[in-house]
Amino acid sequence: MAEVRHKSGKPLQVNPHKLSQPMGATLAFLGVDRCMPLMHGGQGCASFTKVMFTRHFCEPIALQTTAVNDVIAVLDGGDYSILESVKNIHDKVAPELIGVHTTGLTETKGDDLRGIASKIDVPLVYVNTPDYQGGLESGWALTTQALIDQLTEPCDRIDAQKIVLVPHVSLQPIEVEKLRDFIESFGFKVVAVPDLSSSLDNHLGEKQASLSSGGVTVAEVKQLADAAFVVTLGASVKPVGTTLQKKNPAIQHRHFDHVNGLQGTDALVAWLLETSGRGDRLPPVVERWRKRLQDAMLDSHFSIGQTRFLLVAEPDHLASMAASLREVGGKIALAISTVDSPILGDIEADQVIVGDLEDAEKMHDAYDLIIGNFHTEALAHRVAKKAVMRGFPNYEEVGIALKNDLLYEGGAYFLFEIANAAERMREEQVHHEREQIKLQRIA
Amino acid sequence: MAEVRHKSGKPLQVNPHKLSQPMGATLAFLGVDRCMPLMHGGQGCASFTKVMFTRHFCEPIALQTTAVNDVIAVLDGGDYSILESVKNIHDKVAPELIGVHTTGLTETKGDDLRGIASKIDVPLVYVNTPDYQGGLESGWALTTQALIDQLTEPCDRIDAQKIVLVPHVSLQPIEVEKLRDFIESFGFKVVAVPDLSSSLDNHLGEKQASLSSGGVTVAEVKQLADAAFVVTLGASVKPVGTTLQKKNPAIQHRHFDHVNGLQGTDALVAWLLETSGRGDRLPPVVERWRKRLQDAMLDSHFSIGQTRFLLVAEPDHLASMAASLREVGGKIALAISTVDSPILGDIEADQVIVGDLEDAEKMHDAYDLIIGNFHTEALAHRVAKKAVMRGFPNYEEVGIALKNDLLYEGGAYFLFEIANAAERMREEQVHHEREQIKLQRIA
Amino acid sequence: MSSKPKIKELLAESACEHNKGKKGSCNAPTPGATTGGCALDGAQIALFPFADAAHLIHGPMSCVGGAWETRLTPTSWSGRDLTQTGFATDISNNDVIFSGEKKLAAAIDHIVTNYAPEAVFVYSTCVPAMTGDDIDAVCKQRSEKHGIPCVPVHAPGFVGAKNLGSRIAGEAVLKHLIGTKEPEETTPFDINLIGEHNNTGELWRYRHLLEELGIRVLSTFSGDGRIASIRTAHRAKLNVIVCAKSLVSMTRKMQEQYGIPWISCSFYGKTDTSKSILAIAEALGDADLIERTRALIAREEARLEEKLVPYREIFAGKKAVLNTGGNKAWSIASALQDLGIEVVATSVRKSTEADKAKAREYLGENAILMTSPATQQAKVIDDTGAHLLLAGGRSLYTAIKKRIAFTDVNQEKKKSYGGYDGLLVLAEDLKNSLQNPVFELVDRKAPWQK
Amino acid sequence: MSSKPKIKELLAESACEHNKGKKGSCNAPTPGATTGGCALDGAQIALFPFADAAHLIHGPMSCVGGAWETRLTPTSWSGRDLTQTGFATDISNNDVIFSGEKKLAAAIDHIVTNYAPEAVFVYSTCVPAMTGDDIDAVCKQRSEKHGIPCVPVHAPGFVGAKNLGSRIAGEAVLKHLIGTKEPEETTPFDINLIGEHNNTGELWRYRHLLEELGIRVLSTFSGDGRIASIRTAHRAKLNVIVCAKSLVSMTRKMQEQYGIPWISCSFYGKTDTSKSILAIAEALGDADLIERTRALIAREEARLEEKLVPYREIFAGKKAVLNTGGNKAWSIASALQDLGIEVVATSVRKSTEADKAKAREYLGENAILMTSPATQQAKVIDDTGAHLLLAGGRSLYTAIKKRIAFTDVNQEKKKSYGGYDGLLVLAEDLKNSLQNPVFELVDRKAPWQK
Repeated sequence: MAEVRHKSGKPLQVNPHKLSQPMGATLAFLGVDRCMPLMHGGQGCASFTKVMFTRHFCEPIALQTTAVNDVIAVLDGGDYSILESVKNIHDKVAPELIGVHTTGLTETKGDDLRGIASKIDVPLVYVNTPDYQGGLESGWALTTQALIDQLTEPCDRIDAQKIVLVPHVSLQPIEVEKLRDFIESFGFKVVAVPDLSSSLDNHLGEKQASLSSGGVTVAEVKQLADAAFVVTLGASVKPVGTTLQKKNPAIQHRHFDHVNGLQGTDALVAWLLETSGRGDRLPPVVERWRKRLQDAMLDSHFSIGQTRFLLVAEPDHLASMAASLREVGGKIALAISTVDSPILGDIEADQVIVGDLEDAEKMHDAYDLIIGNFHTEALAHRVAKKAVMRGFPNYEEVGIALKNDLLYEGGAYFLFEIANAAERMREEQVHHEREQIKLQRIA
Repeated sequence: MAEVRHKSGKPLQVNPHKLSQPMGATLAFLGVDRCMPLMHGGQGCASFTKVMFTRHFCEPIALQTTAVNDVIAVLDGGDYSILESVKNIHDKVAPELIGVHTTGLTETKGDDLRGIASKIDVPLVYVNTPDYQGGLESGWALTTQALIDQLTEPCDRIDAQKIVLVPHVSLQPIEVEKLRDFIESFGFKVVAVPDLSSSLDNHLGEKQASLSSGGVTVAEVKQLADAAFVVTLGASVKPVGTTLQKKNPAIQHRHFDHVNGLQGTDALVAWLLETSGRGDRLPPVVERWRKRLQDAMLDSHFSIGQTRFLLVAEPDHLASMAASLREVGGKIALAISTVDSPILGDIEADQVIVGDLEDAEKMHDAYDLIIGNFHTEALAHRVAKKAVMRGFPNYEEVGIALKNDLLYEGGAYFLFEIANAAERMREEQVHHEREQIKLQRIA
Repeated sequence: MSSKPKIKELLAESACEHNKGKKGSCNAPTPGATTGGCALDGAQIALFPFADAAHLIHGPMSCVGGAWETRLTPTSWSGRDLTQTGFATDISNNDVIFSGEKKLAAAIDHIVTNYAPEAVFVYSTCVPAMTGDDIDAVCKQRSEKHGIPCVPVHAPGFVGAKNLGSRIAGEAVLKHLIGTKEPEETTPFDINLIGEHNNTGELWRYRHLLEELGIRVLSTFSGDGRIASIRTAHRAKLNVIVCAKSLVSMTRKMQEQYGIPWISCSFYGKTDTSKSILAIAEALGDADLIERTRALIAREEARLEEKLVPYREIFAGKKAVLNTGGNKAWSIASALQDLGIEVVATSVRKSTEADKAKAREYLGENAILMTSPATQQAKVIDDTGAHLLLAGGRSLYTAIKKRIAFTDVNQEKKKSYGGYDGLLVLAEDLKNSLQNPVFELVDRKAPWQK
Repeated sequence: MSSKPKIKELLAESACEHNKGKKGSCNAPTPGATTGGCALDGAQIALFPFADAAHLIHGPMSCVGGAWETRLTPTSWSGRDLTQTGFATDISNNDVIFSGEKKLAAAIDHIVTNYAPEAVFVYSTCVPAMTGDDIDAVCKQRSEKHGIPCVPVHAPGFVGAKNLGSRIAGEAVLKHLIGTKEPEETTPFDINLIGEHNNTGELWRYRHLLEELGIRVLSTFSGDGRIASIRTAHRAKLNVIVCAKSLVSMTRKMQEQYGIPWISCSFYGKTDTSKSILAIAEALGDADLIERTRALIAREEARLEEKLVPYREIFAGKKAVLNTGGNKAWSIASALQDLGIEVVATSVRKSTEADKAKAREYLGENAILMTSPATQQAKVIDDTGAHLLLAGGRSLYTAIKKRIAFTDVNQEKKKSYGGYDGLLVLAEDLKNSLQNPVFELVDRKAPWQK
């Protein structure tokens, strides 16, 4: 579909939007109830990450660091800093789980995580996530695999109604909730792994960041393997299906690249109808929202159909947004991805680049409206366009965790928001042009 | 609470936002399934109304006119034009109901609606709505009363689970749906009268405006009187409670001025818990959204708490929005109402004026952010502020019918939207100030 | 009600003064089966583009509530844009019972004091027309007081439909404004543009070309118009009617009173724009001007053709069905043909005989002239294999059912398709429609449908 | 991994070069119980305000990902604002295995070619520090090639906390920039502002007053700073440290090397702003200047007092608990006192002994100096009857539980509270907090709670 440039060829990132693999790991652990993510690295690694997610979600974030310093980095193979961290965390907050994830610093040292973990008797999951490899999506996916690999107990039974849902990292908490409710309305029980929908959904909690305050429970993760189906959502988490199937080969794996827009949601519904054996009986609200999405598509097609977009996001997120926009004729002039991914080739765009915002800035003649993280706001200002905020990080807005773009319902709201933004932009342009004409006529 | 100026003292409206009583009546009839609203007046009265609602809702609008012309105006007492209209409509689209509502033109003539209606044997409800009296709210409320008065059959039984919900005119279709779902989650059955949630909710319908395509059915209106409760929402529809009670004095009437914000929703929940006999057992989703609203209040309080608002809307809508904003410290510097209403005195605002946008423009030093219909966009431009769109009409945006501001859920989204708009405005101001400093330093 | 006797008087008066142009009540709208705006609407559409004049609706809010600030007729007037400023007396019970004349007078005072307009148009509406407010007297008196024209426009909605209102507006301007002032200078090439409303800035698509040729637009009725200019309109050498049949009576009277000849023009599409510019030059009768005009047309057409190249391939072999009213039935068809799109059918439902003939002329003998497009167009699409439906919003569903592209010809009037450059905008919009998958997708069967 | 030997060398080197200011690993952070940023963070905070210099992070995305374009340190630099431009080498597997020096050199070239900075700061991070990239050599070589300073900043996160990074940044500037250029002219009243980052434009709240007095800000480290200016900083007559203990070592060295005396100042609140401006004048030692300064202070205080009148009533009798770190423990307290708010408690958890003494001095003997504010503050609020809690976001919940007003002192750093005018901004924010019902409402019991 798209022409994809997989490598930038530049020796640096200028105005980067890429986020690191350990950051993705942190976020995944925050989707486990009463978990303390423990980043194995210098104190700054955790601090940068904590500050970012705190500001993004407007929520206190539970995260600790093994606080590796220059001396420890040389003398310690990881045993001291991890064991000491686990002890200190355990004494203070008694988590259900400690989620150890590495960084470039500790990977360069070459610490033997598996060996260290074997010496620890508190519940712990470890994952190798050097930050000089991969990115947010892979950190999330690797951690999800680690959770299942290290916690889930093998099983040979199947609960025909049970579905394990594995969302990609760019789904907002409310999107995971909407998806679970949607699937459950077809008669299934859903366990999402990780599950940010009850931890980072902007709810007022009692305790402040001492631990993650919601998410899938450790007990639930242990018992995942009796699910009839594992549904992976997003190319980055597709391998998680296989990980779970290792615990029980009878589990069936169904993968969706996204469930955005009419066709994306239709595909999910078709599968749910078939799998649930409901035939054509479906929850009335599903039918209603499909009609609303159809109407939204018509109401927004004229505006979006004449708009050329720059999308800036993680690969799976790019694929979702592009699908929605393409259904109403939006032209994806340029999609800028944080990292490479096989999904990039499937995006219907004039050009897909693994790159940075400098690349986007250079090509500003190609697009009208930008959808991306808060850094694209300044970009938009520089190139006299408008930006709609999506993706990590977003320090400019509140309520991000409750923004839903998927399924029929979210798809309708997404189109409305984009169409309205595009129209507002065009009106400002028309206003500006008319002011110019006025000045000319007066002169 | 507020200082209220009930009369403008001006001989005209300049940049008016007031809408007429027949327009409110039309909208109410559009909330009845398979109804054809029939405006008794000149063809222009219906045309202006139809164009307005079509553009506002982005939907085809069913509306007919008795097409009174200058000759008929003198010669006919209304019999000819109404009877002829009913015949033509009935032959063409066979509605379940024809909703005859008058205009200034036919009221000035003094047509005897009741007398004419008595000669007609197709289902018909009539209501007197001269456009030189009242406004959108009263047209809606009078029509709702007429529907019940003329259609609802007296009853002496009570269905303990049945609640009749009467929303005020400014509630969006999705808001009525959310409200009904919310109440039903406490174990009740709800009939909303009128009900725009299934007619003007931006769904793709098959037939195009030949009749209203959704809403409360005539059969349901006929059988309203076995409800245990009538819940009126908004001061303008409070009298509808009494109208229904005339059909069955055993019906209990519960009135809410609004169900916006934490306190507004709490009041409804308290009543539902008490009335349903559920004690403290409530749907889990209700509790979740209350926590999210609490968090939204905290996340938005700093931004909204430093913002001075101009609100422009119908009285009941003003009261709802002001309540939400006040809970997080928003200062309502000025509320401009279309018409007078007893509720205006309850609004926590520095000043409440029954007036027009000229009044708003004059006082532009008093406020920072505007919430109002699409006309306030141009106002905002003239006075260098920002406007968030709410109320009738809104020709600038799509998806209006699906915008939810009420209950815990809608309240959270409302605060997010307003806080984000306020911050964006302030950032533009800061940006502008800094550019000035830059210019000064360079000079 | 005590006002009843007055109504009869008023109607009698109204009949002799304004009913000349009207076909009378034999042509009355059908109760319960009527669509479209009233005379007031038509009068507003005709006059609102005068941005330096205030437009005061003497009536209740139904007559103005949703209808101000909705017309996208931009202006280059440097003062406050009064087209985008709503004024209404919002008459109340009291005004109905006791007369609204005093209120009206005070309203005019308020406007003149606060907005300093060049003129005030006062639009009568049904209720004061029935209760008998003497708007003429109020206007006359206020004109004298303030020294600016206060022009009564007697187009209450119940006297008829939009076209009539437009005609009434023309007559009001003819009676109260045209000829009340002399221009500072005149040129041999002074013209008036009549019926050009500058919707979405369409006037601006071609005025600069006229100016380049030395043709001066002395006044317009009323796009980007000025009161001061329209008052001098009687000195023009030519009246150019732009797509507005209803104003022929106005130009005829101007010919009678001031000896100004008139021609009718359309600026949609390349062919008609070129034709129209040349027609103006020819009507002005100057050989040199005509020669320069031909050169300019050649230059503009060449420039346009170059820009159209990327679209030619997309439109090649494409067929369109056009369902829109009046002169658009042929004027937009002409623009489509300029783009290389075959117009296989057009609607002539509300067209005059002249428009029908023109449509036939433009479309050729094989094209279908639809007299009942709502019921016909689906079948026409099937029969012709059309790829594109251009129509009002309601017909969208026909396009979806047929899974062909759709373009809303009344697209909220945000885009200007006029002149040479407007044709490029139309091309872009049509390209976007033809390439938009939404029309096929929306009709996709739901997973639960067989 | 083959890089291991190199690490030890680097650390040995790093120890002798940079570890002087550091308390050594005996003071290492506690694993699993550490908060706060690292040395890299501190170095960035110290240097990023130079908007005419590029800031290149040589490391993976964790070190920069969320951390660019977040610091609201505005600039009046007319070129592209490089503070708001993120640069990172984004080192990959390959760079770890084979060295990232070439990539670093190419990155500097890219920046110089495309952004023409006045200097390039190159920040080392943990991974290249371990793998042993020779950043000094790369910088030296690129400096020579491009003719602009490329300054290595050896503050990889694992060497310590923010303060250390700030100190390392100061030393890098001292070593590579200060003294490398002579100013075009000097005045007797040239000063450097050290540690003023112009966060949210705070510098701009008082610089104009200094300028009015004829005091020239020769350079700043680094708010609204210029590379060209900081290179001439050795010619200043006085160094003024603005609320930045960690930079004392820098000013001490400047005193040793260039004989520049230094004083420490705070510009929060009326009292301290006046005191600081006067202290600068006194340190410069000119009698006339001192006199003019007193006059200016009197004028500014009078102007401020007049504007504070409407707030006085709101704040009368109000008590506040302050929970924030370092010198803010007393500097913000002083501002609050200027507003007539009694500060009944402040946090001294991370304060130095000097800060503690200052806090005691400002707050008086009855005030509570909290050493463990997280656990203490709820009780302190109860005991003192405080009306307002000023703290970081986490303490919000304490305020809610106590149903008192809350102000986030780290309020995303969007507001500038410095100088006389900043006090008005603080007053407005505090008023808004005190009058906001949200803190009581949020704790309201749900209808289903007993």
